[in-house]
Amino acid sequence: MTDVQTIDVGHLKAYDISNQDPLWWGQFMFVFIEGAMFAILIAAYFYTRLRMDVWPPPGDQFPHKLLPTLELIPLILSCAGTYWASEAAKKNSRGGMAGGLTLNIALAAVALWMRIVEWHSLNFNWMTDIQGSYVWAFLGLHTFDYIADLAFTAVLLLLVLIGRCGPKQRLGVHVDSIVWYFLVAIWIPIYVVIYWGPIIVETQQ
Amino acid sequence: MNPNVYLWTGVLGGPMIWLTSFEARFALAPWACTFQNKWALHAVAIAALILCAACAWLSFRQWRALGEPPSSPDAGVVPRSSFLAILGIVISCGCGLIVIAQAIPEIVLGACE
Amino acid sequence: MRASQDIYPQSVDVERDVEQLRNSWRHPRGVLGWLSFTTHQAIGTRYIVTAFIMLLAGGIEALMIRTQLMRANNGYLGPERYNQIFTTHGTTMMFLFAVPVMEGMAIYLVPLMCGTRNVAFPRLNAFGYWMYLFGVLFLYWGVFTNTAPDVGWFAYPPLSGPQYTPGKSTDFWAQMITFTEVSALCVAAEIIATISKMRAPGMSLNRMPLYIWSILIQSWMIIFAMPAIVLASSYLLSDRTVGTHFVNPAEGGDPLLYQHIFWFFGHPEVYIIFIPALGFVSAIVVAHARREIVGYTAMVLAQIANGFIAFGLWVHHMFATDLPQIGEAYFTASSMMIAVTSGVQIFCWIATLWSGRPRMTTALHFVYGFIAIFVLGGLTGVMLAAVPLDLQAHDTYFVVAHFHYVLIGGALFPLFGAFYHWHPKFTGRLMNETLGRANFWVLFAGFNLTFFPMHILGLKGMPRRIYTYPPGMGWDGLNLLATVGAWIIAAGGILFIVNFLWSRKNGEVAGNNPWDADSLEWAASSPPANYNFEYLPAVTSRYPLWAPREQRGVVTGLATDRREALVTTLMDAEPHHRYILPGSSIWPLISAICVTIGFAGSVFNGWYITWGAIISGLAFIGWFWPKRPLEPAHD
Amino acid sequence: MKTTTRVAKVSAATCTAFTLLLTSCIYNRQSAIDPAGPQSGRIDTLWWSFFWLLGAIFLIVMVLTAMTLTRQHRGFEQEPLEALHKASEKTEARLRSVITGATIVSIVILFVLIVASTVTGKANSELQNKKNPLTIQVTGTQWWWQIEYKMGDPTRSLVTANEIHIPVGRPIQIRGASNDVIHSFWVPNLNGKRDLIPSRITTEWLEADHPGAYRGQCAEFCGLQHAHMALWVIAEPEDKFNAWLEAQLQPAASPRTPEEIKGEQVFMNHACIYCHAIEGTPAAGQSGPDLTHFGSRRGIAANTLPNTMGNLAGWILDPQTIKPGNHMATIEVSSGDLQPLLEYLESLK
Repeated sequence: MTDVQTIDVGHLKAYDISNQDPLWWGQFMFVFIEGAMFAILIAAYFYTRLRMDVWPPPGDQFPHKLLPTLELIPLILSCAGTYWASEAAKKNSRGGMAGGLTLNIALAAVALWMRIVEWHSLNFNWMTDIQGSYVWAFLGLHTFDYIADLAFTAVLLLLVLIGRCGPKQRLGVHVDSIVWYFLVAIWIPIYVVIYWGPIIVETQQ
Repeated sequence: MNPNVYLWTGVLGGPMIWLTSFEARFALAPWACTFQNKWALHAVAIAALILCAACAWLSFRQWRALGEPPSSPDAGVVPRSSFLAILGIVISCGCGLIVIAQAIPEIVLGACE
Repeated sequence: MRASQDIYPQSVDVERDVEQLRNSWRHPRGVLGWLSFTTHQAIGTRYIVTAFIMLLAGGIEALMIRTQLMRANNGYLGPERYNQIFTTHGTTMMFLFAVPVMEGMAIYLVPLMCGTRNVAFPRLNAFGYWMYLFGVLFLYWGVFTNTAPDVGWFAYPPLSGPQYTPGKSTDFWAQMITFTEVSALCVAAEIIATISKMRAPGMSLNRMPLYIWSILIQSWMIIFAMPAIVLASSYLLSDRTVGTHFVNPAEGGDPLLYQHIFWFFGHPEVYIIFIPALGFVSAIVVAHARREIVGYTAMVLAQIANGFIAFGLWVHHMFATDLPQIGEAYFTASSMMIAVTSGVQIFCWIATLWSGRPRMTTALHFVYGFIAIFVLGGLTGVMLAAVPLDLQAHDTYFVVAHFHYVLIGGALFPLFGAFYHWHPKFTGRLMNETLGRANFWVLFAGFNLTFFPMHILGLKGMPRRIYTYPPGMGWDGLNLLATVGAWIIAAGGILFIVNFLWSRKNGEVAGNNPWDADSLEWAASSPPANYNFEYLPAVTSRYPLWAPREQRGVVTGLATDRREALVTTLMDAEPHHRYILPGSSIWPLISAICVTIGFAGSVFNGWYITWGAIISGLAFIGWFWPKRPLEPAHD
Repeated sequence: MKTTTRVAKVSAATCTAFTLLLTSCIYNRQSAIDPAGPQSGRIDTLWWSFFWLLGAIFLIVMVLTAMTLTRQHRGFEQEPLEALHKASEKTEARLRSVITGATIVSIVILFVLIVASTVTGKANSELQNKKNPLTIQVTGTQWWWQIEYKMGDPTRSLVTANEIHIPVGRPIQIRGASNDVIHSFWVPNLNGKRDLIPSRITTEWLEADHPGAYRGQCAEFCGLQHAHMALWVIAEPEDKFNAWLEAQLQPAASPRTPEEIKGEQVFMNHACIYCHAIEGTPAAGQSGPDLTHFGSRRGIAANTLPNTMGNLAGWILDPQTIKPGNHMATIEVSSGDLQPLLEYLESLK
């Protein structure tokens, strides 16, 4: 017999699908990293713009604003699907997760389609001029993340559908939600910069 | 509200305010020359000082509310909170000090030098 | 070492638990098994060993540089080779040695000091190591195929742009940066998660060891600083390979934007390197002065403030670029203010040594050496913060002297000290103290002989990065002295290697806690078992191993038949839930190979980015695909 | 025997001292702590104030650190330090107040240094308010300096290379530009450095107090031959400077001796003219240094070598050995043509 104190943790849960889990923190770090990168990119855009006399550079059309603005609707609504899925994950409701993830993917796919249609109509590319470089960097980086997370969400949906979703996968559904909220939230300033930026900070020759 | 929020605001608020105000002043420095006027720089500095003071006060209030820490050096929530509160007070004051240090060139130098 | 029943409560069956822990934490066998290790001791060791090999490579490059500059108009290296070597030296030391070695030490020590079994994301940890290793191989592949970068470790455009440096060498450099970024970010994320959520019960924020504070702050700095270099290197790479215009002055880009972004990363980078080293110093001072640190709160405060202020210094690398004077002077003020926070830490260490009972071990020798060198480097830093002085000293050997004082003094000396301090934990054997002292004195003398004269050289007008200089400038004698010093440093390095190799076989057996130190890693056996602790410790004091026996505690009730750890709350480290850690896995390596194919290929053909993304995506799906049977849920 | 050794020693020492002195007079004019103008003078004063103040701090810290080794636990003897690993509350409080005091003192010192640095910066920027400035455009090019004197009258503009003449006591505005990569203009005896950045114009003000030749060197890494990109600033009294300026504004001297005439033909018939200009002749190349008054300059190849006939011969015959990677093409000059060419170029005073 010794005098060492003991803390028995046997009664604690083996998983906690909440922001207490290290995985949630890891994903949160990812959000910080991406957020810092986009913040610096936005700052660099305005830095570059301040050095130019004419903006946008001659020859660049102003991007259309209708479709990208409409795109915000499915994009923001898709967060509801994510929220539904992540709450269902906490309650271990397979139907809820499947429904939420499907809604998320469907709306996100619509938004993606709208973005690509608009992207296609730009009359400049990354090689044309400095604005082109920035617009394509914004679109490229964000869309890359967007598609990557969409693919990951699709894998999660698949796992839910085939029934291989233990606590770890449910935690994945929950944790995936913060990435999706982030991708939607960061798109809004990017949207403003890409589609309204040339008008807000425009100067004519 | 959760006192932890106040504690973290005290610890992290000061440095963030300083960093933000500093970047803003740096970005505004070329404009000070364009307009031959440094008031915008001073304004940011004063606002930052006030906010740093607010963070320090927030931490101080938390610290006072905790009362005397118990004699046992570091057990439990109270010493931990008081540790964070002291961190908050000193960091916020320190950040205010840097804002003041950066006001020296602002006062000495002309807008276009 | 077999755990004895008598130090643990009778409620547990120690024999059975240890047996089960051994089984569940056993490393897989064979080459494939070796490639799938995920324990933090294995990964940490790999980081440290690889980084020390890089230190050797960087050191050899430094010797070549010094040999070339030994005398005026020396013909040992031509301009092309010299530029390649100083670029590779800087790149190796900053990206492939200094940051990774600090991370390796953290990966090894953090779970032990926090009293847990592994880092939060063991497989990510392995992935980070493989990315780092492939980054090393990628850069040195370039070096050995004569496509070594030759535009400086900072690679300022337009010199590094497609017009003035055609060929692949700069692409190799920029993409190597990407590898190390990925690795550093992986480590930072998992270290933050580990420290925030997996500390031993009772280790509230005000009881965290100062080393844990320092590495936590360093990791947050990585999170915010590395994205800047991601952008800078991507700007450069895309300007070079696909024709964007980000930093191309001919098309509206701005070379100064690159400098801003690069130094927004580059200055915090210096602190990323030496803040953990200051943590080493705190740990060594406490253990070897045999008393609690004086001014714990002040130390934490100074470290946090350092972490923030480091982001407000970057323009002092750009004073000569003709920015508005007020804007530059802001950076003078912040650069001088960081001397206060560094000073507070120095004062606290001196006070601790003053009122403690220092035991003059080799580790403590290195701490004293650190104080002498680092204070001098800090004070020349104060000089460089003044715009007028910097305009003279910038890009001269004065700056070379300054940052070697800060980085070798501030990071390498503490690192050597830390190695002597923790070597018994890593290997179970103490290093030889006599050789260790010789090692210290030779390094210390060689260091000062090499770098002190450079202050004078800089003031006498010798610019950096020149491959030769004419005679009669008054530089010859001092350069010769510096070269002699460099060779003495090399001798010191050899002494270290000899001591290390000797001690592996013949060192005195250490036992768990040879220094009678205070922190939790000394409660584990030396070397630690794969699971670190039979029962996770519980903490009731800032210096747990110095607490009276009746205040020590252990955690029971964790499953031992699988890899399980405890998650605690952020502020007060109260037990929250149990957490199943993944076991060994080959997927990190496969994923790292896929990502490497994408990164490395993209230097030659842009399409590799797409193919790389697709195969990497598939690899990541394989990584996350649930194993059968699904891990049991207990809720 | 003894005296001989001593004499030998003394004379050797004298010789060495003299040589050192001599070399420092002739060559070592590239030093930040040997100021020759008001700008560098103020920086020098600031430097020494920092040096003494921070040096004293360094010594104090080192002495305190050393004392931790000697007075390990004097005054703490009674405390059960070893068992508890901490000193008494009284000692802790004493140490804490010392640390606080030291911190406050450092803050005060650093505030003083910030003021000193800012005031020096301000004083140095006052030069631009002084009357009658002379503007010189310096354009960095891999790996030489193009120098243009911009007078009010465009016909009196002057282009030269790698050597700047300035009048003593007159403020000089250096307008920095770059043709390719970033360079940095640095003449330490006169002022700190200023980067020359493509797509921007940067400015620096300097002034020389007394006549002399001051060496400068590119300070920003600019590629292969960064090491061989030097320039001279020659400060002269106003009248001497004006004479130099008038001479430089003239077109190139016509060749006089038959050798020189032949040399001019050699120059005009070779590829030299694609890169170099000589005012008053058909040679109008723009990518290399202007050679109109080449003979008057101190160095060749951006002051890699002193301007002597032998060095010039070596340079023309094999520029890639002397300065590997530089942009001067190797031109075949027959042995009979070389001497006239050298005579001609050196005659361009």
